[in-house]
Amino acid sequence: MNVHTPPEQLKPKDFASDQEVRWCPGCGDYAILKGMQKTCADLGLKPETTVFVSGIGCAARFPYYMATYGFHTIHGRAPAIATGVKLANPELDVWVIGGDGDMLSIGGNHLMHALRRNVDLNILLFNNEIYGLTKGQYSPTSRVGTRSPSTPGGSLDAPVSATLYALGSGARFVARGVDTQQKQLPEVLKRAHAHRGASFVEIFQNCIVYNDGAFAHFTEREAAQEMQVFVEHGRPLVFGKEGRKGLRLKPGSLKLEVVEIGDEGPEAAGVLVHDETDRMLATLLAGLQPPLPVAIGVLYCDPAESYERQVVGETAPPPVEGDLDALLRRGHTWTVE
Amino acid sequence: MNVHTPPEQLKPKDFASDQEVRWCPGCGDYAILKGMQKTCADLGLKPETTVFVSGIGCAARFPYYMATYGFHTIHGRAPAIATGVKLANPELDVWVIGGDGDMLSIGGNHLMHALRRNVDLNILLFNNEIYGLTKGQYSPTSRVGTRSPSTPGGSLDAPVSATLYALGSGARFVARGVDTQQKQLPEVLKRAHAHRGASFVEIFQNCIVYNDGAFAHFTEREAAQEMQVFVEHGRPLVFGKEGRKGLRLKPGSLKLEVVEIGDEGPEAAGVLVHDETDRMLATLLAGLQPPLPVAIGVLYCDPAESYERQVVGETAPPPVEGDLDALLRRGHTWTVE
Amino acid sequence: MEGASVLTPPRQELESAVVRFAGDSGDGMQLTGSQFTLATALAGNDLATFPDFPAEIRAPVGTTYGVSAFQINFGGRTIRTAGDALDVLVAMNPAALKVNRADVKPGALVIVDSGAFTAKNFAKAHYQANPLEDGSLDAYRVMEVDMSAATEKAVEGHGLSKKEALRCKNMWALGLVYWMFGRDRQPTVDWLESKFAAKPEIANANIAALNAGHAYGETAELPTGVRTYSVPAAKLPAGLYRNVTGTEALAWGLVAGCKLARLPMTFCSYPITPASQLLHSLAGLKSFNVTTFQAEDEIAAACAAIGASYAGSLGVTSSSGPGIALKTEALGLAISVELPLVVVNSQRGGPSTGLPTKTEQSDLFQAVWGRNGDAPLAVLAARSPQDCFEVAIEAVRLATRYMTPVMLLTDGYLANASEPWRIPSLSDYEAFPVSFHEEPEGFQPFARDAETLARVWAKPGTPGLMHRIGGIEKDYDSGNISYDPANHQRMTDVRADKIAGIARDIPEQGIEQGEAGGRLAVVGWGSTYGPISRAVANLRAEGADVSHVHLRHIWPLPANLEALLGGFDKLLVPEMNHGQLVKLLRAETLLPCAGLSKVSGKPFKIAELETAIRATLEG
Amino acid sequence: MEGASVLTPPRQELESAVVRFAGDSGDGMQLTGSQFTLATALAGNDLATFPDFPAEIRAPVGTTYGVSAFQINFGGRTIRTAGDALDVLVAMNPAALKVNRADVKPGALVIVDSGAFTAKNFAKAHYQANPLEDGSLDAYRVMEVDMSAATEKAVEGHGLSKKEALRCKNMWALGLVYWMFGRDRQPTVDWLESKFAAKPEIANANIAALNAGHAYGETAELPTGVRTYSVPAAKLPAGLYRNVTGTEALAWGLVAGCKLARLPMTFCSYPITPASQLLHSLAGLKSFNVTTFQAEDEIAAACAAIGASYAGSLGVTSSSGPGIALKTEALGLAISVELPLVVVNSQRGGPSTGLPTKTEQSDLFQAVWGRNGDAPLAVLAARSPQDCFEVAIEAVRLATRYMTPVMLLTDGYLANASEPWRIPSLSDYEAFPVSFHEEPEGFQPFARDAETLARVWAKPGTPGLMHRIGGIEKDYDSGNISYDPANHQRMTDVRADKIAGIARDIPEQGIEQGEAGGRLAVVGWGSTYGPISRAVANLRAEGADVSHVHLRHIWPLPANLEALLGGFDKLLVPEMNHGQLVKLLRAETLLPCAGLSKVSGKPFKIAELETAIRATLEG
Ligand SMILES: Cc1ncc(C[n+]2csc(CCOP(=O)(O)OP(=O)(O)O)c2C)c(N)n1
Ligand SMILES: Cc1ncc(C[n+]2csc(CCOP(=O)(O)OP(=O)(O)O)c2C)c(N)n1
Ligand code: SF4
Ligand code: SF4
Ligand SMILES: [Mg+2]
Ligand SMILES: [Mg+2]
Repeated sequence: MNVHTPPEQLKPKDFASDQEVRWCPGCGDYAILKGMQKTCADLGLKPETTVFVSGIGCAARFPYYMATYGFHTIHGRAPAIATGVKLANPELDVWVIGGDGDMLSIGGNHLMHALRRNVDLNILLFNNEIYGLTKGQYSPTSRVGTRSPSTPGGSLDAPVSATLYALGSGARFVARGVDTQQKQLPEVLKRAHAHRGASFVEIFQNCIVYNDGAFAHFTEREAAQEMQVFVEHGRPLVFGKEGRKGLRLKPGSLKLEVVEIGDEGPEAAGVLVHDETDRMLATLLAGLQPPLPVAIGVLYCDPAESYERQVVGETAPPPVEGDLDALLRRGHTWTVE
Repeated sequence: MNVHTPPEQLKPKDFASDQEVRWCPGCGDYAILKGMQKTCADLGLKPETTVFVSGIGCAARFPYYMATYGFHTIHGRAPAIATGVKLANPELDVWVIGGDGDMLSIGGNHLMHALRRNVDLNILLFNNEIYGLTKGQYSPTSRVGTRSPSTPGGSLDAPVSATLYALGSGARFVARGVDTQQKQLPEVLKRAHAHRGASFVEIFQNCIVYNDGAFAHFTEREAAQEMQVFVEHGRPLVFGKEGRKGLRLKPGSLKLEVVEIGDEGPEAAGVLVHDETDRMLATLLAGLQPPLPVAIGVLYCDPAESYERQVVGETAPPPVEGDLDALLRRGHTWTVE
Repeated sequence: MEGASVLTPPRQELESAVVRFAGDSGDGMQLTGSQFTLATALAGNDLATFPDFPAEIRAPVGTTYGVSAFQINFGGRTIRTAGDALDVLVAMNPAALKVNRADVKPGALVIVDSGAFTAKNFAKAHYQANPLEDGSLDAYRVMEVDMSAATEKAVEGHGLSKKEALRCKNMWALGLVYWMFGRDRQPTVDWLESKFAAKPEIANANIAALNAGHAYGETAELPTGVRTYSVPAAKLPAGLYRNVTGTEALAWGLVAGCKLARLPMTFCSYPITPASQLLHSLAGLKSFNVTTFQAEDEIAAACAAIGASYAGSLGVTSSSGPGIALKTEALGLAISVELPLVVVNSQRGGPSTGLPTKTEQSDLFQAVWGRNGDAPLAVLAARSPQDCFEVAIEAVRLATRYMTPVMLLTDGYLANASEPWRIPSLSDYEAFPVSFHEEPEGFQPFARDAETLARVWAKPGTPGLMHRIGGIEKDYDSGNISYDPANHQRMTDVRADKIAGIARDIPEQGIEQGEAGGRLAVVGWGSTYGPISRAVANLRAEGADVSHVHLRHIWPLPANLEALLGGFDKLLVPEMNHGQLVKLLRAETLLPCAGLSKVSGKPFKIAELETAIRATLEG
Repeated sequence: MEGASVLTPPRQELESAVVRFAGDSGDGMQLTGSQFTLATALAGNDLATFPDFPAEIRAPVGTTYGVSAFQINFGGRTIRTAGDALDVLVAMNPAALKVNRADVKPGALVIVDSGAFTAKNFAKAHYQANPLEDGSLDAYRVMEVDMSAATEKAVEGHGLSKKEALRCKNMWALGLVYWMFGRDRQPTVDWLESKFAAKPEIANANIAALNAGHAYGETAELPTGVRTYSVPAAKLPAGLYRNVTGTEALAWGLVAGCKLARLPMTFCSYPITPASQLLHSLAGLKSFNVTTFQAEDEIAAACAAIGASYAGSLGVTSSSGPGIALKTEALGLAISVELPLVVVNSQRGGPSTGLPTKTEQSDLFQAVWGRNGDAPLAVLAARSPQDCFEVAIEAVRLATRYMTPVMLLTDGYLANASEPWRIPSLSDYEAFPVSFHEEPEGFQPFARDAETLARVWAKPGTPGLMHRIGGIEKDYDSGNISYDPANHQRMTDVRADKIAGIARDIPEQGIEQGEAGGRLAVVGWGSTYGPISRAVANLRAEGADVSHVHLRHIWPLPANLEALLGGFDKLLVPEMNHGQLVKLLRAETLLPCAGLSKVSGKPFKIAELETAIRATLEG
């Protein structure tokens, strides 16, 4: 029941709730909200069967702004609550929203388990590499050396990669998007929605107040072309001006390297063709770091049956319900006259 | 301070505490305990600077049986507690012990953070693919279809791989051992100990009561040769009778396959040489599943500075300690006469 | 013991008797106990049983910490507890004797398998000398039989290995005890035949051992003082009966509650002793509209249950103390968003990991007051195995009617103990079907029922009711985020008033025994029901002016409780904790309740209560 | 307002005054407030301040939920609170006026930047009409100045953009208020010069604005009713003073406590409002033997702190309600293994996420009773910003002396509020150095001090003391696992006795004001100290028979408390919760304490307390 044909075609604005949006002016969350509302409209989702579940954080305010059902829960626990929602009603379209702190600091475990169980949730992690709501402490995705109120001397611990973590957890759909890419982002969200089972999407989101420009080196207009590779299944991993660069396996190793594409085209240059069902390739792509380009798009998609469908079954509860009176009388009983 | 020269050489039995060991007769934990005591003796560890920290479960009873310092804490939290121990005293040799439930079910998040932070802990996960102490429920590493008291119809959710999870979390040392391999296991433990930073070791442990024979297909004497590949840095990935089988990259792919080694030797057959600093190779090895052999040994080791050393510094606290009275008088003050 | 033998005297009639089977974990004591229970129930006795497992999964054979025991108290009168002290102890090895001896009544019977009283076993049990010979059992009547040898002989010819043969020892012992109490062997024979249907040689060997034990009693010349007994049938209300443990009754009660509410159940839990059994029981009831989910931890379990309630199912979560502690933050969310939720706490010894396999009542404070913020919820406690059924239904009723989490307290004793239960019919209970809100016109997610103050339940999937909820303070009607000071006061008040109002919807507090006023009321809650009830009955029989009041509703308290308790000169509150209900009662009523605390992981003995009550009456 | 101008009258002397600066989050109100505070302190007044931030990080400009305010109460007498009602409100835009108007005393002064009173801003603040013109301010004296324009003019020539120029508006306003209260501008000039040392044009522009605002007051013809005031210096004890917030005092107090205990501190926390500031403060104090650790969550933070204490450091963890809830299970472990630990709870509005930026006292139940099992620990509460220093030292003392977790309760109000503090010297405090156990001879990890009942502290690394501890019940001496019933009782008793015994080691409960008996005692705890103290003083000045008792030690209670409170006819317990201390006191003393509850996220007003006290006295 992931695709509905609503009686009348709703527009993006029909998915905006009546609540005043309260993020900082210029926050990347606005763009994601816009992208989401467009996605909902494009997919023709029904507001009444769509649910947004979130934890706590700036990102987690998201549900208030969608004219669907919404549950703003507690810090880190959204994947667990959403799992319960799906167990009770697999027909609902459930989106889970959280920040890097929410999903990878306090909530990393629930994220892992939702992914490995393959609960049919669309999990969107807004990664701004900082704790926004609590005023700018470093997060588990902050780069080493991040100066923040809790790390005045710069942070020391190595960050975790959201996508490598998801892959290591056994996710079957792992993708990436950028807040401001209003063409690509909805496409990625639609793929996440189409995937039955847990879909994990990391969205690079700019926190203009506490971590402005964290992703500028690959999201800024000038940098994007050279520093981003948008991956598409069955298409060569090319990027750069006029697509003249590509990624290939460094000969004799398990590493990716950039190769210039000559006139004979990508294949001749040994450029890899993206195979989104290849977990190792996805792992390589997820691990790309500057000076290599950052991989955006659907890194991995290899469906398996979703958890709640196996638990509950494809159909509604069994038509003939168990007879409790009979159950109580099963086994040894005796009569007192 | 990881290597000590104790006044007199202690023997394995000197590392046995006076407590009666209370695992089920035949439990794989006995063998691990033996391997650990041998490791301690071989390394010449000092009992007084060695600490075992564990969560809850059968495995987590481990500290009681070691004549060192020991802290049997609460379910899932041992990596967090051990982190505190190291922050307070980086000189201690800290071993963290837990089962698959302890470390991957309730405790998955703390495990991830200890690994990514690279706290200098030796983390040993006794994986018996079941909850032993609570009498046999399936665990997050149990295979699909596991019948257990909580899953009478067989479990539905895909298990997580401990080693892939550790790699996805950013671990810098990932290894595997088998409870009964009393030659190899101590070697692996010694490597874990030598590695500064978080070392993660998954030990396949037979629960004779609730999951007997879970690993028999590759640990039983007859199967071991064909179904295990013991990896060593710089050596070809060979296994099987007389080492006549090897692992190579399936041409044109990112998958491993088995190749027969002819008389020209492994190299000629394209067998890969193990490079423990190669995270992708480790990921491939960690993901090997029957009919491919299971990889045992140090899959990955690529040191980086450990967390607590960065926090506390290589030396003891600063000799000249901050003057509190001066601190209180810093900034705007005024005198009332 | 001197071996002077006499003729077996005629059966002595007993009002009630307490028997404990104790042996190694591998000796099959639990099975033996259940079979004896069944035979006893069929003989028409009232009864109560309590198994006592070792903490270790499978401790080495012969050790004291590997001893497993099963106790049964049965009689011709109403049975309230598994019994203070033993009339008969069956000890299958020295360790079993060592661990259990202290509970035997002076002069009572101790039956030992002398074949297991070997030097090796003495060492394992840390006995310096043979306890059968060192005079340490002089206070008891001891019957030594080499059951091992007798069993081996009895099963000869059934083609069993020595190890298999010895496994029939428990049936030999059972046969002997059956003879002693005049029990019918047939149900056990039937059970053995069906259990070992695939291995008839095992079935037959066990039956042979059972018969041999019985025959031994009948034919052997027994030592002085070993008698046979008859325990008359109890006068139980007519009806169809079964034996039930607290866990079973709880599982079925939750199913019944959901049926009465017309809701599916989503049961989310994480294993923990002694709560896991409930998960196991419900995992087999999928066809009863029950979904069970083993979560990654207790927090996830509570959260998934909340998510399920949000989506229109009844979310139920279950754990024991440490796991309930972890759910605290999530419970606050359920309170704040006002969703129904049932939280079962099978209490065990604390603090921290404490004594996982032992019983305690020390989570009352946590249940009533253990949350951040002003966070009221309803708290119920079950008093006996069968009462778990009733209380579970009540928990579902309150949770759905008041849109609130309900904490249901049970404990390790109740979870494992069993008693005969007159099987009810679902039609005996009034249904309380939930009606989800569906009307978009004027919809406000926090609109409240004027009487119950419960908010509407509008589940996702309902057209036109799309709304947002969360744990931040909400506007009184719309549920939108509100930081308004007056609104916060109003919401805090209404949350408290809603729960307080439950007092109007529950029965007045009754009196279990005695008058509604007088010199002393003993006020209990939970599984202390049995021993308090018996102790009060005994003392009243002696003419003491003492009444028994037992609470099911811990929060809110019944409306008439203060007035009721006010009618007594003294109030004594026995609890298996360091004094929790007693503080709550003092705070709520300002009555001078005195506590009686026992924190040993064991239920109160009747005698302990009698002593305390006497002291209070005299004091 | 009519604009009739008069000559500026002579300064009017005030005993105390309450001023609030309110504007948009970007308007720099917090800086303005701190500068005014500094100048006021230097002028010798006693004072108390309270900032009020918006919940949103950076709400859209001009909205009501983006308003940021800073309030100061200062005077020639002892100042107890930030003040009930405002004598002067400075409102930098319509939203600030809207949000804060209700707090202005009738007849008091409202200064507005009329330049910001535009149609656009009315809309943002949801004003239908210009509030300066619709008569809604008739109850106040209103001074309209186009500060925006005046500031732009004042900074002309400093080369600032319009945006930059307008950022100086707050200094213009500050200058005006400085004039009004006769404050010295120099410290602010100094501060601006040092703050903007790198950008002298910004410093100069701000100074120019400050001076211009001041000059405006001096030279402009002011409307009727706008007066200048003088507030005499307070008679404060002689000494060196500084201003201190509760968070600063707490951080320094913890450092001081560790110095007195001769221990390094390992501070482990996870950010949460309003507790994060403590982490931030301590993160800068590495050279004071403080290690700070931002954990992955609250559970890990508590656990790491426990691990640090185990290893011989003082583990400290800190959070607010929901985070403390998550630490519950870990606290049980610390109680069970008897390790020192300080747990700071900066309480905020609950339940659940509640009102993160608002103050409340609703976690007392959680602190005292919110754990599974019988799990006692010590609970302390700070009453004022500077008291946080003392209480932190006491927490470290009790934690180390009794080998126990200590819960230190503060709240959102205390965390952010500030007051002048006579700076103590570390040498004013008696040291309580910890001595780790080092003697292997006869070592038992749970051997106890006969007086305190604290166990020995033997840290890993010590030769010969290797031992194992854990959360399972332990043998009374060896600490080895023990399932023995009598031992569990003994351990439960000793854990309770140890904490109860702290009552012998703390000062007797004193009386803040009034007699040790009489008609009414108002019993408070925590940050209600200020308003209760003032209200009681006011009523006593009128001759009312009322005393004020304020608790620092919430658990155990001071030994003499029951007797002390028993000397009053009536007891009134005001709390910023739904009634928590009041229940605890009733349970412990059986005295008929009555509660006075306020749960609006705001501190009590003095007037509210006066009314309640009067009603109680009359009732
Ligand atoms: C149990 C609990 N712990 C801590 C907090 C405080 N808190 C709120 S949001 C947050 C982190 C926010 O960071 P992130 O998830 O990255 O979201 P962002 O604000 O950056 O979008 C924290 C620590 C809380 N609300 N609850
Ligand atoms: C908070 C909490 N939840 C649950 C439990 C119950 N419990 C104890 S051990 C365990 C799991 C044991 O499995 P594992 O970690 O794999 O260890 P094993 O016994 O198999 O060695 C559980 C669920 C507990 N003690 N504490
Ligand atoms: S703090 Fe950062 S993430 Fe939060 S709303 Fe503001 S800009 Fe966005
Ligand atoms: S239950 Fe399994 S893991 Fe636990 S002690 Fe027994 S054999 Fe070992
Ligand atoms: Mg973030
Ligand atoms: Mg396990």
